[in-house]
Amino acid sequence: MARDVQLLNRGFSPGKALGLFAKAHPDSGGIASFVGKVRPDGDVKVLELISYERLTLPGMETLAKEVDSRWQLDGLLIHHRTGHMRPGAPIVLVAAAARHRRDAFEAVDFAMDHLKSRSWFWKREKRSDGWHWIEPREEDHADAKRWDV
Amino acid sequence: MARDVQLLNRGFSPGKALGLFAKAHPDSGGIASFVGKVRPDGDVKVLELISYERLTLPGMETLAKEVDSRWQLDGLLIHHRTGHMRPGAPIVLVAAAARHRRDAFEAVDFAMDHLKSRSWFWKREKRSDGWHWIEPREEDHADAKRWDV
Amino acid sequence: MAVTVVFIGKLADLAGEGEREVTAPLSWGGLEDALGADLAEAASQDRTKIAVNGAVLADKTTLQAKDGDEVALLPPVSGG
Amino acid sequence: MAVTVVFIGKLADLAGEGEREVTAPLSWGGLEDALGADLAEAASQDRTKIAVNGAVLADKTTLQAKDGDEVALLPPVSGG
Repeated sequence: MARDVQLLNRGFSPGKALGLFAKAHPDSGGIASFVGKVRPDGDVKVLELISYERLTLPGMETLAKEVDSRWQLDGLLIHHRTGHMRPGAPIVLVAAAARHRRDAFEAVDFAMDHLKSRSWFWKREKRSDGWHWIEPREEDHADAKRWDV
Repeated sequence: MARDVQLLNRGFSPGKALGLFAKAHPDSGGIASFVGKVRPDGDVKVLELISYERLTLPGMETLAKEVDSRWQLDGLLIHHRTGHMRPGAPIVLVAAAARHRRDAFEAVDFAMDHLKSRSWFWKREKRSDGWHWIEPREEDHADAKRWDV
Repeated sequence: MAVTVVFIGKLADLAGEGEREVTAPLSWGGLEDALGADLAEAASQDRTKIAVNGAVLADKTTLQAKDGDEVALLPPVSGG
Repeated sequence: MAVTVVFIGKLADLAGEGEREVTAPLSWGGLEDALGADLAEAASQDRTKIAVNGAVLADKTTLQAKDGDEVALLPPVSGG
């Protein structure tokens, strides 16, 4: 299966990446995708995602391999930002092309749950009173646990 | 919630529609989407989807309202083709913008299951030996039943 | 004084046309008579539904269509 | 003869720097000594993990780093 896993340190266009992904998989019956953005919540001016070179991208590649082994896919794309982002900026794009709809959906759902709670990123927000470190939400942990067997 | 429900009798670009949808919902944390295409399976030369004016679009609008009532969304898009389509052509695009990821995923998943098995479309395929009427797959019925309460 | 009967999907194949005008008023029995044996048989199958002006009948034998109404014969949907 | 110790996230705030060279070889006890009280306390917390050259240690007290190795101190991930 074609895997496209990237850790990006600059802004990107999910629409463009998704268009190229669709073109690369003309024979798949369906493409499921998810785009996550910096939520323009209240007081947050900047979100910083910190990665660690020796773990973050290798971890994303391990995740992609696991997704590959769990579902029947034609292609899988995982693009994730690192660095400083403004509210509204895209953080992550996951897309799966598959013959069957359910495989594509579950692959994207699983990859997102994993990325949101178990991937090697550290996060802080700049508010009017300075920087604050962020821990994963309980909800994200619970989402990821759904897949544990 | 902003609902964009369209029955299209000409080819469309899911990437473009998705880009416009994302622009229309800059404040949503995430956008989940699914694009379904005519599968280039074996012998199929043309797929025809037949709609019935008095039921098909009203049915899609009823579906959108139900999705709206079940999940917390900022926006929902359902674009569905009718007419003649070649293998590889997009048939359907569903996208949901939401504050929370799970709402967006489930809304798209539910809408697709409903569209694939319970919407007012009739389908036939042109193969080398002529036209064949298609009934829904058992799998699609089972997918839709998951949501019955 | 006519009701338009619309044939959808494979019922249009069977009818050899997309729609047909029949005399109003139209009951279920009158529809069966107007359709002829093959179409009446197809229409009476459980999985064939009937809509009057876009409203699907829960029990098609209760059909009561009047002048100007559109009666659609709907085979099982195949989905999008 | 040095090991590079990398501080990630809030541990970099605490250290006041992103990395530090310490003398090789480096055991867990040697790391605690090299870090000073506050960082050693943070490093010893259950939720702080340690990776050597990108491999996370199951038990950080088994740390054995040699010249040229990179030892990373990893606070709990916050996810993407």
